Amino acid sequence: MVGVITTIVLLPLIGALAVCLWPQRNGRPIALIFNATSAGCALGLWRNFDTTTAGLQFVERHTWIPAVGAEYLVGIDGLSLLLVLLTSLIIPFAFLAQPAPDGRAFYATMLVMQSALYGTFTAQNFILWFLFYEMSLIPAFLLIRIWGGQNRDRAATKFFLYTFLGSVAMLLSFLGIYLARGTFDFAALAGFGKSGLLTGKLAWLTFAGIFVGLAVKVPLFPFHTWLPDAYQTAPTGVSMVLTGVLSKMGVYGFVRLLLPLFPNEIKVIGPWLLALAICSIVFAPLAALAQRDLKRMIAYLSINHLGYCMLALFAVAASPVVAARIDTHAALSGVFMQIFNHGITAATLFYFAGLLEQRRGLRGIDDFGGLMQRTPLLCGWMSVAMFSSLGLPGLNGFIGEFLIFKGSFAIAAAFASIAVIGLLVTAIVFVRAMQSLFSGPLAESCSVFPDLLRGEKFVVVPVTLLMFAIGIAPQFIFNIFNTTVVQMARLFA
Amino acid sequence: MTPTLQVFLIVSAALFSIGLLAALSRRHAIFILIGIEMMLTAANLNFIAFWRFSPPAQQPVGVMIAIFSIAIAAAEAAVGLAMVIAVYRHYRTTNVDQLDQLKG
Amino acid sequence: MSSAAFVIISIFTLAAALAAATLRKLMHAALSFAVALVGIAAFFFLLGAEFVGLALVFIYIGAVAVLIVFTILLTRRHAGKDRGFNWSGVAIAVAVFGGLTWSIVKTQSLSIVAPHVPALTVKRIGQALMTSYVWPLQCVGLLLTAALIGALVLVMEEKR
Amino acid sequence: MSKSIDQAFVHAKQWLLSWLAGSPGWVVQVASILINIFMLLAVFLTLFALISVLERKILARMQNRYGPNRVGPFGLFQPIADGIKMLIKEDIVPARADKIVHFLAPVLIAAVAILTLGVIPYGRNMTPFTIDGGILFFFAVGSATELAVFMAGWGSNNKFSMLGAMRAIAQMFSYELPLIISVLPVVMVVGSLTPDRIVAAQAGYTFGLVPRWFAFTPWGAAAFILFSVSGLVESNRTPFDVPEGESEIVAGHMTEYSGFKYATFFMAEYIGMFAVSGLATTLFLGGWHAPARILEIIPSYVWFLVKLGALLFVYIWVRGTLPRTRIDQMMNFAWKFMLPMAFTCIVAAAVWHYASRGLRGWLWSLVVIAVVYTALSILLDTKRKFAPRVYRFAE
Amino acid sequence: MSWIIDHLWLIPAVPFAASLVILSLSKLRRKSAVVLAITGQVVALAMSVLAFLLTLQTQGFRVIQNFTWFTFGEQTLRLGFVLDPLAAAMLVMISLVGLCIFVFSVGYMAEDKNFTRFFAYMSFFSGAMLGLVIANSLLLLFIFWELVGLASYLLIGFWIERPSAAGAAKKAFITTRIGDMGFFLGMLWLYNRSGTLLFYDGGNGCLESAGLALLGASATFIALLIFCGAVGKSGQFPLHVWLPDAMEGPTPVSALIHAATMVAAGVFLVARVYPLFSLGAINGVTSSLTIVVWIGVTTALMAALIAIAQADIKRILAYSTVSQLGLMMVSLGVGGVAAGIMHLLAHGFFKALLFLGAGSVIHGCHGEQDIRKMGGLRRFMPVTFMTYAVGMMALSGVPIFFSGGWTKEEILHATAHWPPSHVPYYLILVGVVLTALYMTRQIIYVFFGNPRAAAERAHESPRVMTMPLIVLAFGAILLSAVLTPAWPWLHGYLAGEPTYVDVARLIQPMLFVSLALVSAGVGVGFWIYRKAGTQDGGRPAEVDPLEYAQPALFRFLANKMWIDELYARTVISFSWMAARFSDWMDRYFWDGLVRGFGAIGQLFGIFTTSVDEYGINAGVDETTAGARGLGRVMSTAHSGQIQTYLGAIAIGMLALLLLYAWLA
Repeated sequence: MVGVITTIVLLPLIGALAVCLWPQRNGRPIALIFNATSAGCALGLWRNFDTTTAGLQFVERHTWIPAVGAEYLVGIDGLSLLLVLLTSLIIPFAFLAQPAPDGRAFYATMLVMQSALYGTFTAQNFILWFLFYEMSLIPAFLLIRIWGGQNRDRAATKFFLYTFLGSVAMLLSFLGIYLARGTFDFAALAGFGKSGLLTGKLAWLTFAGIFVGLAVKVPLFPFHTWLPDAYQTAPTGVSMVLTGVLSKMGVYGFVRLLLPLFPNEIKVIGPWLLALAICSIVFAPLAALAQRDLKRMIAYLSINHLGYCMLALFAVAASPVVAARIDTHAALSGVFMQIFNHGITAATLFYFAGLLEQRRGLRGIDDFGGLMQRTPLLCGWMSVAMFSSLGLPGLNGFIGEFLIFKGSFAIAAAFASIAVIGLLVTAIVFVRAMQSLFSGPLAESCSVFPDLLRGEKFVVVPVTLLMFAIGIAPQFIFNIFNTTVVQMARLFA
Repeated sequence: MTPTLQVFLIVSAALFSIGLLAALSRRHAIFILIGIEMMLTAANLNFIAFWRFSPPAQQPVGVMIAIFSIAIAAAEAAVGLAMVIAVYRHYRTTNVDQLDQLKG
Repeated sequence: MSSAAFVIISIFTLAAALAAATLRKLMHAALSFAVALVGIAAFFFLLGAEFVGLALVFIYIGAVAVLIVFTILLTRRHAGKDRGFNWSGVAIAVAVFGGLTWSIVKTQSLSIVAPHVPALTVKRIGQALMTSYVWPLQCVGLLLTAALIGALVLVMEEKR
Repeated sequence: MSKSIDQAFVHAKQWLLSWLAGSPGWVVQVASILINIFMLLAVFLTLFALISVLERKILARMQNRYGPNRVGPFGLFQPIADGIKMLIKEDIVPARADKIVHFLAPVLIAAVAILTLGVIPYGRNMTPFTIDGGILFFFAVGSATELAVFMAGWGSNNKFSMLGAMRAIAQMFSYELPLIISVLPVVMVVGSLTPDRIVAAQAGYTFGLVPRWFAFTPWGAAAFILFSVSGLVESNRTPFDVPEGESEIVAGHMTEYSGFKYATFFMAEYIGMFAVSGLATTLFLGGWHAPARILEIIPSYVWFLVKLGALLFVYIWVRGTLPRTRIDQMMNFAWKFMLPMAFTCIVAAAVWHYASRGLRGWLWSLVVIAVVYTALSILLDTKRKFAPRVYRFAE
Repeated sequence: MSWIIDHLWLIPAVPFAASLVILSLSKLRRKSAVVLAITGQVVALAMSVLAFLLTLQTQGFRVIQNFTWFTFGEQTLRLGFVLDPLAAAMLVMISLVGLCIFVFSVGYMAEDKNFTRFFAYMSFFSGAMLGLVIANSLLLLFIFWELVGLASYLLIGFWIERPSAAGAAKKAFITTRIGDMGFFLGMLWLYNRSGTLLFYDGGNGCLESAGLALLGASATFIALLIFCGAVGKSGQFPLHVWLPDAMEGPTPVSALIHAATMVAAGVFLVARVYPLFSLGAINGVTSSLTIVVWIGVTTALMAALIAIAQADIKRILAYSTVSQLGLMMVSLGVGGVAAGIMHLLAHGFFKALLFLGAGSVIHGCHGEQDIRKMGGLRRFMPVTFMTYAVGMMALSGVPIFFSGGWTKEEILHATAHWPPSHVPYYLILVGVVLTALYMTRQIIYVFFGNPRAAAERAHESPRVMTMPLIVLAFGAILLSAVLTPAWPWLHGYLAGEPTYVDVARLIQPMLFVSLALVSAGVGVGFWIYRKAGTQDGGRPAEVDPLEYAQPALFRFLANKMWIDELYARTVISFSWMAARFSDWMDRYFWDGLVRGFGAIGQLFGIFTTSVDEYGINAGVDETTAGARGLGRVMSTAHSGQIQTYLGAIAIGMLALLLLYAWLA
């Protein structure tokens, strides 16, 4: 299995080339073929992944620029594998989203982004990681800027500036770390973290830089204002990728970089970080309640869902005393689970929003009404996604949220208790949306909607069944990252 | 009496000069191309002659150069003639005297 | 390598070349050029480089000459006759010829007879091409492709 | 006994040359060459005459009529009568023609056609002109045909001639690529450009039964078909007679020719056909080798002629069967199908070679060719490319 | 027989499976849907009865089936099922009542175009409810808890084209969810303290002594947080507002979910985790139980009062349900766990009966629900009337023959001896009177008097609807056989004590108190409403007698004490404000901050540009101009004639050659 990771990273790039050279205007089939191939490779990784050992697997290491400590070092552990699988799942799904922009360039750009995402989740050296991290930014910008809807100019620029400034801050911080420590290797840096990576002001400066860079990406309150605009404006497929995978890069960065590297700093300002997470959890769904645009609403809820991840991470990292093993494990497992679940659920919600937009031409919540009478299947499956998102037990969303709350309540009870408001408001948002979309008399403008078409069913049903599968028997997902969780928990012990 | 290297070289020089003549004194662009091809061929003849008259070597270097030069000449001819056609389309002439847009 | 053959071939070649350079009708000049090339190929045969000779015929007569006549056809409006003859060119050409001949004749080390060399088989050329000259070969392949595409692009009619 | 019959012509030539014993070397050489040339001309001009009448007769049978049957027994003297007619016809040259070019075109085309015959081994030890790069010679000289055709078209100063010449050159250029590339697998496998060596490489029998002709390997069969089709195009015969399709542009580049010059063109066309068929025989059908060990008692040149004849019959058969193709379809076919397939043959031959030329290699190369063939057929599905043809009847 | 113990999960799974299959069926396969749903229910009933019989074998029977749900990190999360008398009794009640209601629905919903979906939802609910009662883990209980909530949401909003139904569904979901969040937090806290969520785990469960010992003082808070969930689900004050609105759903739904089973789940929950409430009890009193009592009392009385002034037949029953649930809570709070559960079971039967009877009435009156427009229906709908009367008497607590009477008596008995205070006891006595009163009012309005607008074309319901009524009526009566103090078998069964017959206990002072109160209630009711629905003195026919007498009070009660309005003015408007505020902050404040930074950058850019343009660039232009002039002069050598260039090259070559020759 040597070289599989490189293959996975390169395949979408080759696919992008192939799409560009594809003679027909519609590049979707060829893009999907490449997606399927890389997804197949990812499944192969999963199959051959040894779930009993912690640490990196399938490592490929080559010297690259020895002068600055840059190596081509890729490998996966449970977390990386989970995210690689998520990427493989979401991107093809996003390709099938409606309304689909035509032209080959769109698909080529998406494939480039896919490659960058794979790279980000597998790179184990900062330079390489940062390269991929930035590589995802440009396609995302282009996708919003070129294929976006109203206000795309502003949204794209905002997105770009935000994330780019964050990245610059992060890069500078890492240069600082490199100058002090002389390595870019994640594992080596994490080894220093325990005893204090840096000292004095420099430590705080670098911490702040990396924190801002990652917080923008997640996004964490108050660095989130790019997100509603970007998600609202971007084409559906892009929104799906942005929320499903791209936002996970931030969480991944927190898990991989910030927490291992700066445990002491996080302990000092822990309560403030937790407060930020709580703000994300509480204010975002409240803002969602005030939205009329379906996509903007889902975007705000995304902030909320990722806020849970941040809550658990900060709770674990900022715990003033060593937390019980079960709580740390629960919190970390919950975060990983939530990453995956939110990925598929939010993407599905965007997919449905896209379907509604495609049928109606608008996507305001008030533009629809009584859909249940006209399109029971669409409403039924969409409700499943919504219930999953609001954390109904039996669906995937509940598992992650339960574990997150389990872990963080034990460590930071007060914060977790406030965070419960988030759960409640999310439910209100969704129930209200359902009421306004599905029930009541059938709106005149919706009276000719087609129900789910065959192709759409092929997309929706498997994903929804996956939600059920995770909600009912989640062990197969846990198996992926259990050893990683144990290993990471040791970091905080 | 067998021909020496010198006579081959003189023939080659003659060929070269004829090529130069065609390239310098005719107005039609195609003549310039013909002339250039002829000069290239003369050079090839030189390569072959030198290869033949030098002591046996490990590699037939002269022949190799000739082969590559022929291939490159073919490419040159293709592009050159395409340019002639393009120029003709644009200016409605192939007379190089009239093609002086690049003058300083 | 008989001098009789040499003399015949060189007269034939130079005559054809001269015709190619001076004939007034463009088409005749092009055909004369092809004939001159046959003569040069004969030179190559004479020198024992059969493969190069065949390649020359193949490429120049089979491809370049046809290209030239095609171009003549496509730019036919002025193809009939080439007006004007630049005599300064003749002077330069003659001067170059003189200079070259003078220096060749003056260089005594050049008046040698061909040594006996083993026949150059196609196999040997092939082996050389595939071993020591493999990079140049690939480069030439690339160059030819580029030239092909470039030529196509140049002559393509602009779409209106 | 059979050996001496086999080598009868070789011995005869040696016997003739023995008369010159004692003369300087170059005299013997020239004499030997002259004998070869004479034999070639004698045999192939006779064959030309024979085939021209046979073609007419075969076509006639295919079209359910008699064909020429008046001159001589079964009309066999028809070509003689034709020849006489041609010779005594007036040789018309158009007033505004480029007279030199107009005159040289048929000369060149006939010379080229006959030259190409020189490198083909007609029997054991029966190669008129043995040269290291014989195959290359064949194509190098053959490529001058295009120039000759152009000269004919230009020299006539007639728009039909010119158009016909253009069409001819376009299709010859296009098909020259698959023609040459489909030869390459054979050259590659044998490792030589010499026809004799290629024939020698096809000696022997697998399991003592199946002759080791290249046509019996998947890549060889594919290349053989490609070569034959390209050869058909190169000789401008039906169904690829677009350049001289009489219903479209009179007679193409031969429109302004009459009398003996026209006959020369005609002859060159046939001789070109012989040459291509002969090369195909040499390359793919084992040259002069017998198809079975027992049949080796029959002289080698007989086998060669039998194979040549079979190929010629197929040419005639095709002419009698297929309608003329459209020029754009022909070009599409050349560039989009023939060329990729020819390249595939190279790959398949390499596969065959590196799988140790056994049954495994045979199967693998078959797989390669089948896969590419299928892919090309799917990609080139013309239903999507061309609008359905609409027939308008009287409305 | 013990097979059922190993396969307890099948009991909820069968209706779930039926639901899934029905959902995947076409809308037109009505008969298949009915067959599937009822088969699922019958199978569940059969298995429940089997399980029930199993629990009869020994006193204090309890079997647990625990399993690992998933492993996270090195930890495992375990869930389980439990079978004990509490669960078994609930199982039988739920599946039996459920079966009756399913059968009833076949008739009631016959005209509906989403018939199959209705049965799918109902089966789903049934499965979730059955799962809820046998859960041996607070988490599993929570999961089923949420699923019954979902089913309730779907079924309240079943007639989705009615905006009011959708609104009611939303209200139900959100209101119960508020309570559930408390439940969720309590669960987390419990998990945190005891390290397990299993109730019984061979001595390590959170309800067993080892687990309880870990809780300490937090038990009170945990219990109260969990009680929040019960408050939401069981419609206790202050979260009771959703339950009356939930009557927007089809009547069988109201019967099954909002009367018999789901709303009782809160009571069941408190009973299930009773050890948490009673931990550290002194004399049977803990602060958490005290709160339960007061909430229960408030709810019982308030709902009974409101019920008096309602005109909608189902709303009256809904408030009655709220009131009865409050009563059960009181019972639990004062320590009468068995009494509370017995009342729950009995209430399940007779309230389902009443709702189905109401459904039958509504069906007979072509969808009319306003009791003031009915009247005299006893002649048109005799079976309905008879069964309804049975239900009414059971609810009012008529002793001896009706199950409700005995259970109510036991609750009163328990409450009377509550040490801290007697106030709840007296308030509940008032509640009993009020119950009898509003039920009398209802029955007079509906079945007696002269037929009014909606009753004119009334007809008896088909057999498929009346048969369940009869079965339930018999159930409501027969159940009393095991409830009498003479042979309190059910009490003993639930409490895990042996029972014996003692006829002497039949005669108790409480029996007479109860009898007196009920008679008072019924009598007062008959007196007040004797002329209801007809013109009487200065009172028009459509005006309620009570309204005529006490218009202000009546309006207060009819408007549900303005609690909905209060919530709308406070909680809901506050949350909207918060939402708008968050949105505004996002759009203007945070974004403005960012744009402000952007503007600063832009200003800096303008500044540097001007510095470049005017400061640094000063002399460079002149130099450039000079260089350009020189270039122009030099360029004349370029004639553009290619042959000239070629000639120049040739001359150059010649010169080189000569130079070389000269040097050589």
